[in-house]
Amino acid sequence: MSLTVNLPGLSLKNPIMPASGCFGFGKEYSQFYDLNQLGAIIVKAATGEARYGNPTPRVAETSSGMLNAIGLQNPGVEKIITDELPFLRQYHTPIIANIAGSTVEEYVKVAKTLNQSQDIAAIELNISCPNVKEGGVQFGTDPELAKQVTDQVKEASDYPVYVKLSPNVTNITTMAKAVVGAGADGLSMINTLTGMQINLKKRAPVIANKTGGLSGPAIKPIAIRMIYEVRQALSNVPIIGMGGIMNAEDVLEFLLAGANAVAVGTANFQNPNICPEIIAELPGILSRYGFESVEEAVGKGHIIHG
Amino acid sequence: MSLTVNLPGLSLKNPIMPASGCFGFGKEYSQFYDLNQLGAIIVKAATGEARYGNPTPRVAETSSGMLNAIGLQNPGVEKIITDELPFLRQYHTPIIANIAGSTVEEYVKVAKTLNQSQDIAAIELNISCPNVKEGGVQFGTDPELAKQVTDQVKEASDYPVYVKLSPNVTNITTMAKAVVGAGADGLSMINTLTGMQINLKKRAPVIANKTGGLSGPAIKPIAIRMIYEVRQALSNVPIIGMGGIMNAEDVLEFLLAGANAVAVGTANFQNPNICPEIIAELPGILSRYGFESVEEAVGKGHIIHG
Amino acid sequence: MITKQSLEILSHIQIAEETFEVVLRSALSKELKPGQFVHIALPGHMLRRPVSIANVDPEAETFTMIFKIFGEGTRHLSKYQAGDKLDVILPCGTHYPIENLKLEHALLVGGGIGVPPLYYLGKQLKDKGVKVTSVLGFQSASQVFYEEKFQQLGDTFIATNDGSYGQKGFVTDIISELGSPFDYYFSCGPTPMLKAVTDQLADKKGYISLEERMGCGVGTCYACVVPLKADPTKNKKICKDGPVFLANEVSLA
Amino acid sequence: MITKQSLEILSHIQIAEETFEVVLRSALSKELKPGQFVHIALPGHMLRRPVSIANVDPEAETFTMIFKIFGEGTRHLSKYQAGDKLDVILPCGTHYPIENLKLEHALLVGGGIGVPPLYYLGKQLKDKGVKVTSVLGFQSASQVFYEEKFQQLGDTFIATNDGSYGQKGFVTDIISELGSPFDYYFSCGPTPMLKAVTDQLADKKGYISLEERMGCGVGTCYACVVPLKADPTKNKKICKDGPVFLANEVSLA
Ligand SMILES: Cc1cc2nc3c(=O)[nH]c(=O)nc-3n(C[C@H](O)[C@H](O)[C@H](O)COP(=O)(O)OP(=O)(O)OC[C@H]3O[C@@H](n4cnc5c(N)ncnc54)[C@H](O)[C@@H]3O)c2cc1C
Ligand SMILES: Cc1cc2nc3c(=O)[nH]c(=O)nc-3n(C[C@H](O)[C@H](O)[C@H](O)COP(=O)(O)OP(=O)(O)OC[C@H]3O[C@@H](n4cnc5c(N)ncnc54)[C@H](O)[C@@H]3O)c2cc1C
Ligand SMILES: Cc1cc2nc3c(=O)[nH]c(=O)nc-3n(C[C@H](O)[C@H](O)[C@H](O)COP(=O)(O)O)c2cc1C
Ligand SMILES: Cc1cc2nc3c(=O)[nH]c(=O)nc-3n(C[C@H](O)[C@H](O)[C@H](O)COP(=O)(O)O)c2cc1C
Ligand code: FES
Ligand code: FES
Repeated sequence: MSLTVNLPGLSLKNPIMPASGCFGFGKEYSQFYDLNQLGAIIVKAATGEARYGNPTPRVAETSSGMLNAIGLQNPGVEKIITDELPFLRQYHTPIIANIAGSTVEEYVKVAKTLNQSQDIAAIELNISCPNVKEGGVQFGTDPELAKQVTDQVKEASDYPVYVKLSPNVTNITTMAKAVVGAGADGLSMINTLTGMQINLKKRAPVIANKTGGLSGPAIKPIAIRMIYEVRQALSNVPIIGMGGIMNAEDVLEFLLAGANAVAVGTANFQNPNICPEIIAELPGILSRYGFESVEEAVGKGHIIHG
Repeated sequence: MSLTVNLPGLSLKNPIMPASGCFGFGKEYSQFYDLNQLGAIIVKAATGEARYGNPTPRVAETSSGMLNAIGLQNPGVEKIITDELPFLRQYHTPIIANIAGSTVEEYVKVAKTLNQSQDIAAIELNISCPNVKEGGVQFGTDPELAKQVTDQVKEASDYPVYVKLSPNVTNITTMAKAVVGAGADGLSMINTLTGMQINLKKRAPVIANKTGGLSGPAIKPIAIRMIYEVRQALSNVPIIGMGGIMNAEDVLEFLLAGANAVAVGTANFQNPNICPEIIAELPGILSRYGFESVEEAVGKGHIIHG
Repeated sequence: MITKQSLEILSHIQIAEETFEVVLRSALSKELKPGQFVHIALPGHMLRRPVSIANVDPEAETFTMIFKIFGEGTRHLSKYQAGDKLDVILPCGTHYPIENLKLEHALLVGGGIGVPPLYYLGKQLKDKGVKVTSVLGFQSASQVFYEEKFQQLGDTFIATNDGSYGQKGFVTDIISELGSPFDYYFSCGPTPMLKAVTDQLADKKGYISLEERMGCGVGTCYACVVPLKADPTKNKKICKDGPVFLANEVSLA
Repeated sequence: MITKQSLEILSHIQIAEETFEVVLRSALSKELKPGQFVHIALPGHMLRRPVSIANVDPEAETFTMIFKIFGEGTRHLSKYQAGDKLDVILPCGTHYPIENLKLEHALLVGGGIGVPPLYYLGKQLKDKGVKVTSVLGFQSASQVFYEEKFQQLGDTFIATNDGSYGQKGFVTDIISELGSPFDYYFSCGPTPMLKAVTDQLADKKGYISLEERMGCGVGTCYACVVPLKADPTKNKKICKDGPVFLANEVSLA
């Protein structure tokens, strides 16, 4: 049983990695287990300067999911390089840096700054951020903006770039094609769906930011559908799949839909040991369903006509 | 405690109605309780001619939700008028006819045919259908198409028209404004989100149609967010809210977000008595949270600045 | 009268590999007919699970169902114990219309979890004085259940796929050997088996009982349809127009 | 060492209106410090619930927590019984750093479900020979708990909002009357109370313990922040840098 996966810049011992924003910079969960077990680690978003983030409450619980509006709190890309990433050097696990920004220039700056670091293996380009110059339109919902930021970041970066798609769009394959056309080395999907919860006592949204991103098993069918659609449209693009993964069966479902590797987000909060537990379960699940390797399962949920 | 709600064409004794497609034409659930208890009844979609619908399996279970791809099975609008609606005459409960089609012409035909019936009080225009003429683009995801079909159906119909919005769009307020601009008397939101589940043993989508519509509590945060956004943009448009309602607290959450009345869909399958149970609970919940009527609660979850 | 009830579990025992027999108390029991099913809610699951009625004790006002662990829902159901309550919609669907049939000898053909409804049917047939022959198929010896109970109704033949019990092979193998001294057959089991049986017995009158993924279980959602043989552009709802159909009424995929 | 454990509930009793005391066994108990909390998973709930450590019995290797029914999660938790297992992350967060403090007389100020962590703190202070005075606020008589236990630590004053028990009014009313013979205060309770107390005791040294909606509970998700008073463009994580903070370190909304 082989769990290894090879993707641009990423030579993974297994397809399981914690998702950005759900694992900090690794220190806390390293108290629970040896991070060497992980396929890779996607760290929290980096922006050009330090960001405070949104007011609290920042999270809410929903049926089979949660809402979050952390608001990209981070110490800024420089501090991440100097204060956070070095801790992860002790592990033989590739690190993927998640980058965010309010303007194309900010994205480019973050990408360029990250070239100075030897501690990362790839970049995950988070385009679910509002573009302040374009009046708050999200980079991730406009194919033109998405193309532009991908193109510029590709130019700025020495690392492979995985573009993280927003599911809050009418047509996910249009977005996927736009960023792949602009040079993305791979895709990461999906980010959270915009949602809201209202506190009945307070008569106001629970989350101070009003809306938040919905994650967790509630959104898994949407993630599977979008990955399936993109895999149909782009048969070769590397895809890191995510959205509601809770166990090894879920991982296999993502592989069958067309993901090459997966990220686990919200589940870490419920069970800090979830990633190593899934990694341990995975070989048994793969062989129960007749697969001899992870790579064999990728895209096998697509009906071959004829 | 007043539960009454007055909307175009609809004088409701309470704001609770079963959602289209989740209540057939009323006969089956009339075995469980007296349908006079309901605020209104939205019956299953009608198309121009009888439709077989999709192959089976047509449903799947997900975390806090379900997927369905029934495919608009119905006996056609004529038969609905002659064979289905007369049964509901015995109740003093307004009937809302849900209409669907593959072309603008089909929608118009259905709307015109329904003018012959005295058994309905309003039309719910389901625009989450692919337009065969426009190469399968959904009416509900293109503001221009949505406008066009709304405009034509308004012209054809003697009944108030509630346009049922699809949540599978980048910008829900654009869609809402388009159809209200075209004369919609109200909105109904949200329809299901497109999702997929893959059967690990069969290595293929569970649903024969591959994708299905995700409904149930999983999507409630998305419904609440969309209703809130549309209510912010259009302060007076009547909104029938739906998406994951399971109890009277959920109803209040929809009212606070800006819905004037609500529909209950998937929950009927879990509990056939859910609608009367919610209606019985509602006065207690409203007064627990300090409201003296349903109408007082509408839109009260919006923070009033200053 | 179809209704939703909270029913007490009187007994819940394992009777074969991953196979459980559950006895529930309901005043409606005496109205339940063979072939009908109940629709069971499970906490944490959005949809109910349909399970056939396997037996009824009208005096005790109890009925029995038998289920096999298939996925998450049935696994959950396997953890229930006597004394627990179960939220059930009953009775659902049509029944084997034996009250209207003239028959002397009935063949029951069941496969796996299609066996249970045939037991209650067989009991009623025997009570009416009908001779009953049963052919039951299972995957392997560990899965066989209710053999003695069927033997009390009449001749009973068991086939297992792997030959670990009874005859190796399929129910159709046994049926070939039996010849056809019966006037009606009644069959329930996986669709491939039903297809094989209805093909084999095409010249016989028979009733079959179908399965499909369900939503409502009462006829409102159109989830559970099966095309008509006479006109495949039309379909029937398995939950309401079925699960029992005339053998040649519907088209098996 | 923070870890996730499945802990047995040794006792689970109601001690006031909608208020429960739960004793759990864990070998880690002896390492738990006053002010720390545990993060509890509940089946069917996506997020864990943080609950403070209210007492520890190091020899028995048990600890106590006290919670009030607030919403769905705590209602669920109220249904647990002795013998059940609970999935818990522990120990979480910082503690009242009394090992480093020179003090003779401590004032404990607790409100509602902020009272529990102060009990374990008070016990440790008393063991160190510190004089302990407690001022505890509750909504009404039916909600009061642990009064006698606090009395065993030192003078204890109770305020209730509706005057149904102790003094009518707020903890701050009692504090005004007490004067300020103490060197440190330690406070835990709803934010408006903490704000009032820290304002009232602005010239005193003190520690407060905060609450916020949490995701991870261990410092990875940035859900639970509170702005620094010195620089409100920076913040601290309540789950990791707190829940205990120096009274003037953070900005209370
Ligand atoms: C009329 C009828 C009578 C039945 N009688 C029995 C019986 O007496 N004993 C028994 O063991 N089983 C019976 N079944 C099958 C039983 O309903 C399924 O095994 C069960 O629903 C599987 O649920 P799960 O959660 O374990 O599986 P999962 O695969 O986790 O279920 C996922 C979803 O698929 C549905 N599903 C999966 N398989 C089936 C199936 N074969 N038929 C219908 N829905 C399915 C589930 O209900 C659920 O909605 C009957 C089915 C029908 C339609
Ligand atoms: C460090 C810390 C220690 C605590 N100690 C105790 C204690 O000893 N005893 C006690 O009764 N309560 C304590 N609380 C509060 C307790 O966590 C909440 O009452 C509980 O989370 C409410 O959950 P629920 O499901 O009942 O409410 P719901 O409103 O249904 O919960 C919805 C979500 O909001 C969160 N939430 C709601 N209120 C709070 C709150 N006040 N603080 C944090 N999260 C909240 C929940 O955790 C959940 O994620 C503590 C909170 C914190 C942060
Ligand atoms: C608390 C929280 C913070 C997140 N922060 C980020 C982030 O900084 N950058 C990013 O690209 N995605 C972020 N995400 C999205 C996740 O990486 C992931 O795409 C999403 O949560 C879906 O996966 P899940 O259902 O497994 O959580 C965050 C998610 C959560 C729940
Ligand atoms: C089985 C099923 C069939 C449906 N059929 C229709 C339909 O015919 N027309 C329509 O407008 N909406 C249809 N819907 C959507 C519902 O009316 C409703 O908008 C949606 O399910 C969200 O509400 P819920 O979460 O309460 O189910 C259907 C939903 C389900 C689950
Ligand atoms: S399950 Fe709903 S119609 Fe049969
Ligand atoms: S709860 Fe995640 S950082 Fe505090």
